[in-house]
Amino acid sequence: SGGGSAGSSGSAGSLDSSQADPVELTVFAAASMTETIDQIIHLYREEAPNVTILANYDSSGTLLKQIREGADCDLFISASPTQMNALDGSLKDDAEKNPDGLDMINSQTRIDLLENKVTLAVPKGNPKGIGSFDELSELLKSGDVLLAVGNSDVPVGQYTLKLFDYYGLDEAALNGAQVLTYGSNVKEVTTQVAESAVDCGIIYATDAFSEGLEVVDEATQEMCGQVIYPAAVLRGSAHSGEAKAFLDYLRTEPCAQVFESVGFTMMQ
Amino acid sequence: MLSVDIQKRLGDFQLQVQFETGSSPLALLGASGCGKSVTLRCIAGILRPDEGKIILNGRTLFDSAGHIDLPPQRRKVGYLFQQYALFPNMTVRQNIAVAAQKGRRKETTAELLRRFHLEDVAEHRPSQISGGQQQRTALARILSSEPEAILLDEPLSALDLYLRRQLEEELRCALTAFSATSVWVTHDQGEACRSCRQVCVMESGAAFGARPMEEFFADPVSVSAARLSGCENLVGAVPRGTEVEIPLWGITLRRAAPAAPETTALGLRMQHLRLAREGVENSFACSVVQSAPEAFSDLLTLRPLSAAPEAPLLHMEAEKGRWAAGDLLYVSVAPEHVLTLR
Amino acid sequence: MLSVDIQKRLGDFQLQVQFETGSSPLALLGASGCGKSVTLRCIAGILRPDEGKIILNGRTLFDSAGHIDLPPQRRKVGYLFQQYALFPNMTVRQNIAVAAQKGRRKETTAELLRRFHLEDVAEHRPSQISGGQQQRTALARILSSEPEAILLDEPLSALDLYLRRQLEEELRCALTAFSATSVWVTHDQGEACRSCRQVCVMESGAAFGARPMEEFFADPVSVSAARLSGCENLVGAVPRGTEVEIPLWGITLRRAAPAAPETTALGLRMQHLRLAREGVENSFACSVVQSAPEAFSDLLTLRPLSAAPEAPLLHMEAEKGRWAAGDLLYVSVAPEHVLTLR
Amino acid sequence: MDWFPLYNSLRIAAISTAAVFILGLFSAYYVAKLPRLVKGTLDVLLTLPLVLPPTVVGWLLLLLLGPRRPLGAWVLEVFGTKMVMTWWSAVFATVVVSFPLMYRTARGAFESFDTTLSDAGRTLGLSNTYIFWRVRMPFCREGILAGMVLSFTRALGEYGATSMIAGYTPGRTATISTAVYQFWRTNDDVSATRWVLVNIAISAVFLLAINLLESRDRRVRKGGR
Amino acid sequence: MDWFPLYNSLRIAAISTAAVFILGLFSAYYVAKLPRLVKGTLDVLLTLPLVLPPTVVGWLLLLLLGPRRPLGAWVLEVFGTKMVMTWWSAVFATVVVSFPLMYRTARGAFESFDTTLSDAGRTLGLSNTYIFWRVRMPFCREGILAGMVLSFTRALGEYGATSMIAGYTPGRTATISTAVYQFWRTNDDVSATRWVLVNIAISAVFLLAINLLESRDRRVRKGGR
Ligand SMILES: Nc1ncnc2c1ncn2[C@@H]1O[C@H](COP(=O)(O)OP(=O)(O)OP(=O)(O)O)[C@@H](O)[C@H]1O
Ligand SMILES: Nc1ncnc2c1ncn2[C@@H]1O[C@H](COP(=O)(O)OP(=O)(O)OP(=O)(O)O)[C@@H](O)[C@H]1O
Ligand code: MOO
Ligand SMILES: [Mg+2]
Ligand SMILES: [Mg+2]
Repeated sequence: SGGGSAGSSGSAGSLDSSQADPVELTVFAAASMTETIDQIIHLYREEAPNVTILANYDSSGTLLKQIREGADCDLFISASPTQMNALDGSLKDDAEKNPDGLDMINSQTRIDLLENKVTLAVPKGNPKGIGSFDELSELLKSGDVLLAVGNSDVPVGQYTLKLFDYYGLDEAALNGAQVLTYGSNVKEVTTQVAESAVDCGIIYATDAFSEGLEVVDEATQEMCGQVIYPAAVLRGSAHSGEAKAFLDYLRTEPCAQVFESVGFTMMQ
Repeated sequence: MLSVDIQKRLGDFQLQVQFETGSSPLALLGASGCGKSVTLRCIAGILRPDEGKIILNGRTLFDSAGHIDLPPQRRKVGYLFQQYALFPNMTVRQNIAVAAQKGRRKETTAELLRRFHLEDVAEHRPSQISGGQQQRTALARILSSEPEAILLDEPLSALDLYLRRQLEEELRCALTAFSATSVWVTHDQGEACRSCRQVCVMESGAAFGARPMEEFFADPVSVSAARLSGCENLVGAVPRGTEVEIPLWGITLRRAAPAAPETTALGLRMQHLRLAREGVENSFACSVVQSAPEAFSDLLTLRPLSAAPEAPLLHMEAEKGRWAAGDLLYVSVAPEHVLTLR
Repeated sequence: MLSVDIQKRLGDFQLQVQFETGSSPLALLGASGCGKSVTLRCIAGILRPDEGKIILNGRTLFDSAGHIDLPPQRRKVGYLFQQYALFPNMTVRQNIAVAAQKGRRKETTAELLRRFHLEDVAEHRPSQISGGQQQRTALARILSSEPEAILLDEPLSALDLYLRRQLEEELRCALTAFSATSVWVTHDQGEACRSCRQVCVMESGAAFGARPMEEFFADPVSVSAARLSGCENLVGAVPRGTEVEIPLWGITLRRAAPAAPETTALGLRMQHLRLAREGVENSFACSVVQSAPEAFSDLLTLRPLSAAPEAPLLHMEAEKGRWAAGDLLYVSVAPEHVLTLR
Repeated sequence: MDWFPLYNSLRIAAISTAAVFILGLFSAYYVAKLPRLVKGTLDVLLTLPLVLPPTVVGWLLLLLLGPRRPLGAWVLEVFGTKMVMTWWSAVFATVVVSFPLMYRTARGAFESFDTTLSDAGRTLGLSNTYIFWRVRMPFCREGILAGMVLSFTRALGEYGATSMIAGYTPGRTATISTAVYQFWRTNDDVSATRWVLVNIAISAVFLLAINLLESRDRRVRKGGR
Repeated sequence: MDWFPLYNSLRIAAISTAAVFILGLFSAYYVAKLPRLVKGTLDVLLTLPLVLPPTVVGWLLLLLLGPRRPLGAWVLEVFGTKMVMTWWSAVFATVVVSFPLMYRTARGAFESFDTTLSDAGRTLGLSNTYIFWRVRMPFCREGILAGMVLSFTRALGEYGATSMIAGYTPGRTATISTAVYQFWRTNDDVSATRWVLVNIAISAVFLLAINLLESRDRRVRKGGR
C-alpha cells in the first residue's frame, strides 16, 4: 500500500492535502454503517484528494477478531463499546472489559461517534398485535410469542440482554420456554421479522429503517442504557495523522446529515 | 422362426443383413470385424437399425415402417455377449438366478450350475473366476431366462478343448430341448458345422440369406466364403470350359462340371490334396518349402514348380516326418474337388 | 531362459508352479480355471507370489528369500491380457505407439499396424472395433514394447479361423525374430503343438516342469493331460502285463510294451481307431449310438457290445454318410496306440 | 450439557441425506439422458446452490416458504403450521445446499457406467428399475458413496441457510453447527470446541462406515467383466 | 459498475481450482493405497472443512496465518507481506473449503478404476506417472470433472471463510460472493441480484465447457475394453 513515504509517520495532520503524498487509509467499520460510510468516503474524496479510503465492513465481532489477529487497520468504528474496550490499553486492568489486556488503539483518539436506538419491530400488519416492550415482556412470560434477537456478539444482542434484566426476565428461562431465536447477523433478524417468520424482533432503529419495518416501541435509556458507536485510531497505524483527520471529518455537518438520514443520532 | 432384414450405418461401416431361420440353429459365419456382433445387437434390441424389419415367431420386434421397436425386455431374446457382461456385484449363483422365473428360481439355478460345472464357484464373484468359468456363467444365465431365441456371440471361444466339446454338446441339447430359434456367431467352421444345419455368411457388413450347411461346404461360391469354410488354398484362376487355368502356378486343372464364366479364383481344400505319382490326372509337381509339425502329421508348404515368384504357396498335410525342405513331390486333386469361386 | 518356481494362495485356490523354458515358446496347457492366468500374472509382476523364485535371462525378477520383487516396468515381460486391457481413451495407433521406443516410434507403429492388418482402424478407439481387432491391437502393442519375454494368454481365441492361421504364423515368426522367451497359454493342443516345442501341463493349480511336445502326445501320463492332448476316449483300465483290461467295456487290449503298474485308465485317440474286420488284433464289436455330421466326415458315437450300461461311449470319425444308429461294426487299435494313464 | 443439537442435527442430516440421495440420483439419471443443451441448462440450475452464499440461499428459501408468501400461506392454511422456524425447516436448507454435491457426483459415476451390463440385463428381461437398483447402482457404488459422504457432511456442517430459515432456538431448532457458530460468536470457545468435536466424531463414524462399505466390495469389482 | 469483484473472484477461483485439483488428486491417489485404518483417519481429517461452518474455518485460518502467529510472522519477516486481508488470502479459504469436494470425488472415481489397465501399462514399461496421467486420469475423467465442477463453483460461492480471512474491502479484497452478501445485507437488492447473475453466468460458462469435455469422449469410453 501507499508506504512510499516512509518518513511521513511524524508529520501529523498536514491538512494542506492537495500537494501531500497519496495515502491509503484502511477503515474497519461495523456492517450497520456500510451505506453511510460508503457515502462519506465519496464526500471525503473532495475534502482530501490524496487520501484513498479502503473500508472493510463486517460485524463488529469479526472486525475485532481480524484486528486482534494483526490485520492492517488505521481506524476502527465499532457498533458497541464492547469491541472497542477489548482493544483499549487504558482499560488494561479491567479484566471484564479488556480480557486479553490488549493495547491496540490510541486511547486519546477514542470518541463516541454515534448513538443508535434499540427498537421493537413487527411484521407488516403486526399479527400478534404487540404494541410495546411492556406487552412483549408479558407475552414472553406467558410463552406465547417467538422473538428474534441478536446473539450477544451482534451488538444489539447485548442491549437486548439488558432489556430482559430491566423486565426481570431470565434468559435461560426464556430459552427453556423456547420463545427466543438468535440471529447470527442483523439481516437475518430483520428478514425473519419482515417475512413473519417470527412475531417480532429487537433491532436497531437504523436496521428497521433500512429494511422498512414497522417499529412499535423504542427502548428508553433506563431500560438498556445508551447505544453507542465508538471510534478510534489504531496504534499501529502508519498514517495516524490522516486517520485522525478523517475521524474528525466524521463529526462535521455533512457527515451528520448522512448519519441522521438513516436514523443515527450524533453524539456530542 | 426368426426373420431379419435390416440396415444400419455405424460411422463408415454399413451393415445390410437379411436372413430367415427356423428352429434349428443358424450359424452366422464371418471374418473378424465384418459386423456379426452388430447384427446380434440389432436383433436383441440394444442397437436400433436404421431401417428394416425383425420378426420372431410372428411377433414383430422391430419395423421401421410401422414404427415398432420393442424394448429388449419384451423381445425374449437371450444374448450371450462376446465379453460376458456378468454383473460384477453378484455371485455366479445370483447372476444365474437373477433371470430365472420367480416360482422355480432355486431349482432352475441349481440345475444350471450343475449342468455347466459351476457348482464349485457358485458363491464366487465374476472377478474371482477364470475366463472360461465366466463364459459358462453367462451361458447359464441366458438359459435361465428361457428366451424364445438365443443369440450366441462366439459362445465357446474361451473354453479349453475338452470343456468346449462337452459344452458344445450341452448347448446343442439345450437349444434342441428349448426348441428355441438360435443364431450362433462363430468363426470356427467345425463348430458351425456340428451345431447348425443352416449357415449365413457375412462379408464386410453384408449378408444375404441362409444356406444349408452341406451346400456351403460343397460350393462356397465366393473366395471369402471359401476361406470361412476352411479352404486353405486359394489362387486366382481363369475358366476354360470344364478346365480352369491357374496362371500364377502355370497349370490347368480339370473339373467335373464346366466352370461358371464369372469364376475368378479356385479353391483347393487341404484334405482333398493327395500325394500322387507323375502323370496322374490333375497332378502337378511341387517342391517342399517348409514342413511344420502338427500333432499327428506334418503341414507341408509347397511351391508348384512352374509357379511365378509372387504366387501363393500350397498347403497340404502329409504323414509325419517324411519330408524336408527342397524335396520334390507330385500333388493331385479329384476333378469334383476343384472349387471355382468368384 | 525363464525359470519359474512359485507358490501362491488365492482364497481356497492353491497354485504351485515350477518350470524352465529356453528361447523356444513354451505351451502352458490346462483346463479352464486351473490357474494359467494367475501364473502369468505372477511372472509379469502383477500378482506377488507367496514364495519362490522367478529368473529371466539371469535377472532375478522375484525371490521371496532374497526379498527381490522387481516392478512390472523393470521386468521386460510383455503380457497379452485375456481381455485385452486396451487403453479406452487412445486410438489403436496410440495404443500401439505408447509402448514403442522413443526414437523410432512412428516406424515401429506403422510396421505393426500393417503386420496385424489394423491400418483401416488405426484411428478408431477400442470401443469402435471388433473383438478380433481388439485382440490384434493388444498383440501389436506388446510387440512394440520389445520385451525379453512374452506371455500370451490365449492370444488367438477371438480370431476367426483364417486370421487365426495367419496370425499364428505371424506370431511364431515374431517370437522367433525377437528370439524372446515366451509362454503361450492355450487350451488348443493344435495351436500348442504347432507353435511350441515344449509343453507344461497344469492341473488344478499344480504344474511341474516342461516336457518336449512329442513326448507329451506320445505319453500324456495322466488322464487330464491326455484330455488336454486331445484324446477323446478315456476309460478306466487295469494293467495285466502287456495287456490292459477295460472292465467297463468288458474287453482286453494288447499293448506294445508292458503297462506300468500304476495304470488306472486308458486313452484311445480318435485318429488311431480303425474300422476293422472281426478277428483282427485288438478289435472289438460296437453298435452305433449316434452319427453326427462333421464338415467332411461323420462323428460316430459307439457302444462296445459287452459294455456296462454306465460305461463311457466311444467316439470315432468315419467316412461321411455310411452309418446309422443301431448299425454294428468292428473297431481296432494298434498296440502302440493304446495309451496307459494314471 | 444439552444434547438436543446432536439429536436435531442427526435427524436433519439423516432426512436430508435420504432426500438428497433420491433426488440427486434421479436427477443425475434422467439429466444424463437429455440432449446436450437441455442438460447444460439443467446442470447450471441444479448446481446453482453451490455458487450462492448459504445465507442468501436461506433468504431465498425464506422468501419462498415464509408464511406471507403463497406457498407458505397455503401450508399454514391447510396444515396450520408455518414452514419456517421449526426443526424440519432446516431440512429444506440442507437439502438445497447439499443437493448439487450428490447430483454432480452421481452424474459423474453414472457416466462411467459400462452400458453393456444394462444391455445384458435388458435382454435377460430384467426391468429397468431392477437394473437401476441392482446393477447400475452397485456398479457406481464408489461414486455414489462419495456423493453421500459429501452431502451428509455438508448437511451436518450447514449453518448459513439453516440459521436463516430455522433460526437458533435452543431446544427447538438449534443444530450442532448453529450451536458452534453461536458459541463461537459469543466467545464461548469451550462450548464451541466441544460441539466441533461432536461434529467431527459423527462424521468420523459415518466416514468409517462408508469406508467399510467401500472396501468390502472393492476387490470384487476389479476386472469383473 | 465496478467489475473488480468479477476479476478478483475469477483469479481466486482459478488459482484455487488448480491447487485443489492437484492436491485433491494426489491425496485421493495416495490415500486410496493406505491401510484401511490410516485411510479412515485421513478421510475424516480431509473431509473436516465440510462439517465446520465456513466462518469458523476462516477463523481457524486466521489463527494459523495471522501475522501474530508463528507462520504469519515468519512470512511477514521473510517476504514482508501479511498473509491475511489481501486478495490472495481468499485462496487459502477457498482451497480449504473446496478441497474435500475434489478429494472425495476423485477418490470415488479412482476406486472404480479397472486396475487391469494400469497392470497392462506397467508390463508395457510405462512409468507410473505416465499411467497416472494418461491412463488412469482419462479413465476417471467423469468423476474428476465432477470434482472440478464442484470445487470451482464452491470456490466461486465461498464467502464465510473468505470474508473472515480476506475481509470485504471494495476494490481490494471484494469477491463476487462477499459483494453479493454485503449488498444483500445492506438491502441493495439490485446490486446483489446483478452479482448473483454474474456468478451464475460464470458457472454456466464453466459447466457448459465441462459438459462439452464430458460428452466429447463419452461414447468412446463405453465398452472400450
Ligand atoms: N460404435 C461404433 N462406431 C463405429 N464403428 C463401429 C462401432 N461399433 C462397431 N463398429 C465397426 O463395425 C464393424 C463390425 O463390428 P462387429 O463388432 O460387429 O464385428 P464382429 O463381426 O463381431 O467381429 P469379431 O469376430 O472380431 O468380434 C467393425 O469394423 C467395427 O470397427
Ligand atoms: N482374486 C481371486 N480370489 C479367489 N480366487 C481366485 C481369484 N482369481 C482367480 N481365482 C481362482 O483361481 C483359479 C485360477 O484362475 P485362472 O484365471 O488362473 O484360470 P485359467 O487357468 O486362466 O482359466 P481360463 O482358461 O478359463 O482363463 C480359478 O479357479 C479362480 O476361481
Ligand atoms: O453492524 Mo453490526 O456490528 O453487525 O451491528
Ligand atoms: Mg464380435
Ligand atoms: Mg485365464
